[in-house]
Amino acid sequence: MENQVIELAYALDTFYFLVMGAFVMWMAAGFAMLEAGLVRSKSTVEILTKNIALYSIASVMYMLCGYNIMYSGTESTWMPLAFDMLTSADNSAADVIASGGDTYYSGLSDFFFQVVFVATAMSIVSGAVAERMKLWSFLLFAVVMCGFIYPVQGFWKWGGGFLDAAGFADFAGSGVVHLCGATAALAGVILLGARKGRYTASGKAVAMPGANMPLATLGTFILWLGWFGFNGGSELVVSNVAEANAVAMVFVNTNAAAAGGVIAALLTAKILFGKADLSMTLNGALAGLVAITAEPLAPTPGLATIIGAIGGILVVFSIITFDKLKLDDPVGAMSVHGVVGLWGLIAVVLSNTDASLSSQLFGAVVIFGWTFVTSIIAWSIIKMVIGIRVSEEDEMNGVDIAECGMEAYPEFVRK
Amino acid sequence: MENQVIELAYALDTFYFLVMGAFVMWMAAGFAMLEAGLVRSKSTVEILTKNIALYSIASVMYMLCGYNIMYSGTESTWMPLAFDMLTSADNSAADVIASGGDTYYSGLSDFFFQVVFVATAMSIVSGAVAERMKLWSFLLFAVVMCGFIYPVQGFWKWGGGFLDAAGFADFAGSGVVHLCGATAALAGVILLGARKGRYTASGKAVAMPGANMPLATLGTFILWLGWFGFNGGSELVVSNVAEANAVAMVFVNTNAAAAGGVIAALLTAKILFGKADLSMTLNGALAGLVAITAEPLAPTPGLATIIGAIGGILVVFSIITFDKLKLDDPVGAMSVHGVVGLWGLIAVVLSNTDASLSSQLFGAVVIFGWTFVTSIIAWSIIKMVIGIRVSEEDEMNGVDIAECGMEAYPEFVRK
Amino acid sequence: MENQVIELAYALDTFYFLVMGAFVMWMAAGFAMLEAGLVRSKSTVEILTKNIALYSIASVMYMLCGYNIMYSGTESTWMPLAFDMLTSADNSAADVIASGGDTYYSGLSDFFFQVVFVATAMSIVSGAVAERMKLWSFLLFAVVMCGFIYPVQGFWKWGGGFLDAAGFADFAGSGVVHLCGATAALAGVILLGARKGRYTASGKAVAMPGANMPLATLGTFILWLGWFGFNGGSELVVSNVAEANAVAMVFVNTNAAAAGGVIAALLTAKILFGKADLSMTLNGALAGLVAITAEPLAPTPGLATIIGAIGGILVVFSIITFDKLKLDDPVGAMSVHGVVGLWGLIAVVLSNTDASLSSQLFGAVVIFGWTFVTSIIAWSIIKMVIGIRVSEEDEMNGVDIAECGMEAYPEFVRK
Amino acid sequence: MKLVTAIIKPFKLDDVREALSEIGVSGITATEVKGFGRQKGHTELYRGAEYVVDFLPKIKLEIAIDDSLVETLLDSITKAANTGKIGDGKIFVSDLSQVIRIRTGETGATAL
Amino acid sequence: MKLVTAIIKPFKLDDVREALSEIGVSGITATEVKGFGRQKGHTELYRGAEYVVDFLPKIKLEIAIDDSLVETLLDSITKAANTGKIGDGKIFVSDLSQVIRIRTGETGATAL
Amino acid sequence: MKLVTAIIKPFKLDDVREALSEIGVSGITATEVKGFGRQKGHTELYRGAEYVVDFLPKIKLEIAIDDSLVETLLDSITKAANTGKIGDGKIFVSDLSQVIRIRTGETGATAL
Ligand SMILES: Nc1ncnc2c1ncn2[C@@H]1O[C@H](COP(=O)(O)OP(=O)(O)O)[C@@H](O)[C@H]1O
Ligand SMILES: Nc1ncnc2c1ncn2[C@@H]1O[C@H](COP(=O)(O)OP(=O)(O)O)[C@@H](O)[C@H]1O
Ligand SMILES: Nc1ncnc2c1ncn2[C@@H]1O[C@H](COP(=O)(O)OP(=O)(O)O)[C@@H](O)[C@H]1O
Repeated sequence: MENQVIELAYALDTFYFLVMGAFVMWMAAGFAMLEAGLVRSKSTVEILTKNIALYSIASVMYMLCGYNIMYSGTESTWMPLAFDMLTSADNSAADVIASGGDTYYSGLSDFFFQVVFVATAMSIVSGAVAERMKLWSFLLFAVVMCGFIYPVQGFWKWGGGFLDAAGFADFAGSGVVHLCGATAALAGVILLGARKGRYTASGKAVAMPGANMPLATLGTFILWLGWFGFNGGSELVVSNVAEANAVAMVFVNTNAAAAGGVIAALLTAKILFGKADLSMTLNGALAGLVAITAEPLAPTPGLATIIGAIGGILVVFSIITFDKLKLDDPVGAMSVHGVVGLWGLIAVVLSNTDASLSSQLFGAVVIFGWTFVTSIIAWSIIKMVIGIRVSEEDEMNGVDIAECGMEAYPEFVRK
Repeated sequence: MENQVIELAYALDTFYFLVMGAFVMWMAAGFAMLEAGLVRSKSTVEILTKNIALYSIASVMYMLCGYNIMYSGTESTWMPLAFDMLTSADNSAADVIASGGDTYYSGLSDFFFQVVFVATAMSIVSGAVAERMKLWSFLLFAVVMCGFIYPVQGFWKWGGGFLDAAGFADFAGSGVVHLCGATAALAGVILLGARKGRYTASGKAVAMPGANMPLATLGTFILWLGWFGFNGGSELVVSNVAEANAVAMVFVNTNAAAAGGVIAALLTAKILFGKADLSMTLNGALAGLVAITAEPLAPTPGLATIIGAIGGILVVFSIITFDKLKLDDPVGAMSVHGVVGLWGLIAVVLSNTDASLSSQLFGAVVIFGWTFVTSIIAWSIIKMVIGIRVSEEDEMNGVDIAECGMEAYPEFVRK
Repeated sequence: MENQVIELAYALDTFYFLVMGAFVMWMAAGFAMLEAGLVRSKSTVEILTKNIALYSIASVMYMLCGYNIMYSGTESTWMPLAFDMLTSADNSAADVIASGGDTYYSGLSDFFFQVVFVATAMSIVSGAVAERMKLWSFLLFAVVMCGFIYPVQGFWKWGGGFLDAAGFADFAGSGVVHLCGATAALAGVILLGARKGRYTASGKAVAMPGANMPLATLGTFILWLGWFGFNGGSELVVSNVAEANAVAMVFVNTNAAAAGGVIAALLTAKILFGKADLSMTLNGALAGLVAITAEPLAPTPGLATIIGAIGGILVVFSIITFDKLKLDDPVGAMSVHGVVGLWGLIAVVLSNTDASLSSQLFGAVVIFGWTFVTSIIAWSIIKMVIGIRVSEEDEMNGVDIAECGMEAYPEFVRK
Repeated sequence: MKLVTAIIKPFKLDDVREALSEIGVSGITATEVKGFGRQKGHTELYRGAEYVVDFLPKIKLEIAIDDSLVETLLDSITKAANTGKIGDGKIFVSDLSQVIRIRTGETGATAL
Repeated sequence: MKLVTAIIKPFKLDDVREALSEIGVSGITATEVKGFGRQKGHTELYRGAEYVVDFLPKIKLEIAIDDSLVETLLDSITKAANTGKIGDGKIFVSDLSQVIRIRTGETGATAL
Repeated sequence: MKLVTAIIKPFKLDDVREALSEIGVSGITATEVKGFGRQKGHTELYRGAEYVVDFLPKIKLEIAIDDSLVETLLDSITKAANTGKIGDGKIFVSDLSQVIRIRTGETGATAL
């Protein structure tokens, strides 16, 4: 009887993990739609191809080595050694029962949940370098990012490495996932340069409106839904009253922060530009979500709303600032995931009394430093060997024709 | 041991609630896509903005006061008093165990489930007033609707108020959510008037075809999926055989009613217009879903199909009738949610022997009366203070440029 | 206490079944978007109408007779007799407890899960015959397919019929669902002929690019997500350690196979055509998913990736081959679901030691033979009575105007 | 015969078409065009960056017509398309040396 | 030199282009246009409401050509674009006083 | 007055517009067109099947201008639109017998 209860709890936690993981997988579609909506139509097929391919590469690379790097639990806290995931069996019922419930979910369900996270980090990159980066160079970087760069810093925090030991708090990954992805993107954008015509000779930013705003909105809603899995699943367990309450709290706060981000970004854009800028509002939703990701459990829903709202304000100013710096980011990924990711890490101290500002900043610096340096190296090598930027003519005609030989909307006349 | 089982049941019910709530949240995307598909392209960005903003406003207002109004459980059955949700803690494990399982889910999970419902009600309004209502006036109304109008009538039924006491039966909200939303929409449409050019001088309706039918279809499918959460979650508990069977029955009947609505609307449109009108068929699906929402548990799947099918027939005639009355509703929201919502309330008596026609009609009248009067007042005040309708020129050029300074499909040439 | 645990397990399994079923229902949206993206814009409304209508017909027909044919469990293993699903009650708590947990989910949840499967099979057909088949003829075929052709062969395997007895292994339906759907499509395509202008007089295939690649990509992601329900739910039970592990394994393998399919198809297309063909890549994802569907539990994730990758390679060559045979399939459904479905059945023997190549081929031949013969008969009768192909003029102007009197994108200028 | 080409504001299309019907014009060919003129475009903001819209949407109408009717036609268009605001558009008139109706092969004025 | 402007039914584009290739026409400029003429539009229903489609899709072809080839060209178009049904379209011919090839600066007939 | 019609490569539009502004041209009407000429289209592959793109995207500019300015205008367009590669396009010049400004009713050169 008691054993049955333990098994049942294990089953519930595993099922919860899988459902939450499926929600996170759905975020891949969200990024694909968001980015497809925010680029120009001549770069749409290529960004779709990048998105579905990067998700696939993430799945394979994380299986081949990423997961083992990140969760090997070895002696060294700096660099993991084991590469055994594919052979090791899942928990047996006997082991689970013997653990008295301490082993509470399937190892494979954990793998599933983790694999969709690395895909999220990589999805962040694709948007920032859109419309001008070579497809195959990007996919090559995805191999390195998903197989090495991301898992190593992931290990430092979630694998029980030195960041975790240093008291760095990052519940679902404002830092480990979002800041990391944004940093890799930043490195790419610096080496890549802006889209042709994006800034005038005198330095003014020239708008390049996204071709399909309904798609971008759909992508945002998908991400919002997926984020319930992203944050909600990161509680890792649901099978008792306290944990169930915690998961519920995470759901409520995740929703509240996104709502706060929407409202704040909408108002900020209205005040700054005099118009209700939908693309900023969408970024505001995502900013709210990123902001709460580092600590969606401890704040009250009211505080969560405020944390999200600050994210929503920040993202608008950040996007303008990156433009001033001529760092061209078609979808605002560096602002949403990087700048607001940092804000999320800092905001942890508002509600989580175990976290300190210094350890949060330390974590942010480590993640940024590691990811930036390794990414710059990786991008540079790729650049030297096969180049990272398409030719000017290909860019002008659109990467879709050049790289994919296909148009996104072949029948529609375009301006 | 026994305690563990109670905790586990609590966890399962809470998790079920959260997953169902996430499905309902997804309906926000469904409304956004449906409406974005059914308006003209020049009003698309604005309707998207309204949809994501109204969802956010609903989330915040319901947290600030709506939930407390609706579920305060105070002495008065007419108007609630307490405003304590943000401070009150969730159920402790001790309390849950002490209750012997009578407290069976997290209070926060309930909040989450409820918050997405109010957003649904508000989403209904946005479609009906699309293409001509000012963005900010609409959002102001959303504040009133989500913070006050909806919760009060919600309290009368689901909060244990006088409608509940009067034997009014409304399982998941054909009345409380759908009729309420449609009534608020009707009040708005009356004050707002039809889109310019929608009716000729001689009173004929002029078609204004939706710009993107795949989006509208996607929205319908999203809503269909979300409705499993909407109705399925409204059983509130799943953790024993009887309840699990009940939830399964609700899923089956919800699906059956939607299917019935599709087939009936498709055939009705074919007979009336000689063509397979997709937009009517989509409305038929939604009509089937709305029709079954008041009682998705008691009917057999066969009866559910018929209830949905009648909804599907009704919706076609209703849309034509509203056009005769020159009540312009670009997406058919008043027909789908209002007329068919009423049908849903009546259809309860076909299978639920506890319900009487008189109490159902009483409930419908109360919800309609309350919502209509308060909405007319709210819309009127907004109209007097800042106006509710965009200028003729803005309407002609499209509200997208005027209100959001953005086009939905900036690159595509339009007719 | 013990009873409560049994009830709880029943509730968890039922809930799991319902959630997985909802994911599968979502695949209907996936097919609709995929097909709407891959046809020309002038045939988009009609394919959307077909998709939502076929899902509804599947729901109704399976309720009326399909489920009973498939799962009647009668004496005869060739043809079922009972037609009692609508009247029979669900499992009572007493029965469940008496069974000691052997009755572990709601009968209605099973019905729900099954009903979405038949819709999937039918969805496969719509894509292959798109752009030229009459709407109402197609829907008539849907009645026959969902009410008779599919359930009979489903009964042979999953209802405990002779294919099951013969050792034919098909976990989630590479054969029963995908090969069956593709075979019905093949029969239709043969009788229907290619789209006008699809092949030149000299036999060369002329490309007819899909009108909306983001939609096609969205559809693929939806299907990918839905497939976690399709395969994950086919384990049928999750409520103990071994089963929870199994479901987790199925999720991981399903994801791995799809990823393998994407990468393989992308590379294959690149090598063959010199471009990163997105439409082939999307077909690659689906091919990976179909390939693993017959056995998503037994392989290691590495093997699953390879099985999916082989599917991804196969699908590219298959599409080219069907074109050589002038069998026109606008979305590649016969390749994805038919050819790769067969590969999936064969691939079972790579990891499932209970399966033999001969029994797998036997099953494939039986499913193909039954479905092809009955489908040819059904299509032929429909062809004789009301015709299956629209007039040349209607095809040229697009079936949307002819059949639905509506354009998918009425405002956008087309080339 | 003359070819009269009018550039008008898009929302005036219906008015102009009706005015032309009234004076018996039986054929019009319309094209979506973009016009650059005295009516200056505007600078939009998108995500805080500028977005200059130089070319404004216009409709070009082409009407082949018998010489005798040209004046009436010009009058009619000028009136129907006029809003008095900048950007109302232009009318150009040029000569046609021949007109053929494809369906019948008729030529000249009877082909109109 | 002449400018020959033909309004044809969209699905006739390929036929006409082939016919023109045969007689050696080496340049064509095509535009999507909407035509209003004797071929009446139709009234569609959308959600039970009327929807008048006045302007039908047509293709406008413009071909600059040497005077000597005009007759052949007109013949060729008339034949290739003819379906015999109302709405087949029109051909307009007007004079060109100059033609320049941008790439080379050539002018006159050699620029064609 | 003359009507100058230029077919140019789409990405040259901005350059040409700026060049025309410099020489004081105050009005342009632009149309999306598809051109068939010496610059051959290409054969694309889609799902392994061929896909011939015959007609290439071009922009057609129409400028009504006073006779005295035609030469400057032609020069300016020819320079600004030139890439030296095949497909740069053509310029056609024809006579306009009348020009009207709809807003004011002005005619002739003052209407330009
Ligand atoms: N010289 C010209 N050549 C060709 N088109 C012109 C010319 N001048 C004006 N147009 C067209 O007429 C439209 C209106 O002209 P504009 O100068 O803005 O205002 P108005 O007609 O009131 O003088 C322009 O957008 C352009 O399409
Ligand atoms: N007078 C005209 N001026 C300009 N275009 C015309 C004229 N008459 C006809 N057209 C064009 O030719 C097309 C076909 O003309 P229509 O009168 O419908 O049939 P038909 O060519 O058989 O006489 C019209 O849709 C329109 O685009
Ligand atoms: N005779 C012609 N009549 C009309 N348009 C032409 C003619 N010749 C060329 N064009 C237009 O000019 C464009 C460029 O012509 P093309 O022959 O390809 O190159 P080039 O201008 O370098 O000679 C074509 O795409 C077409 O739009």
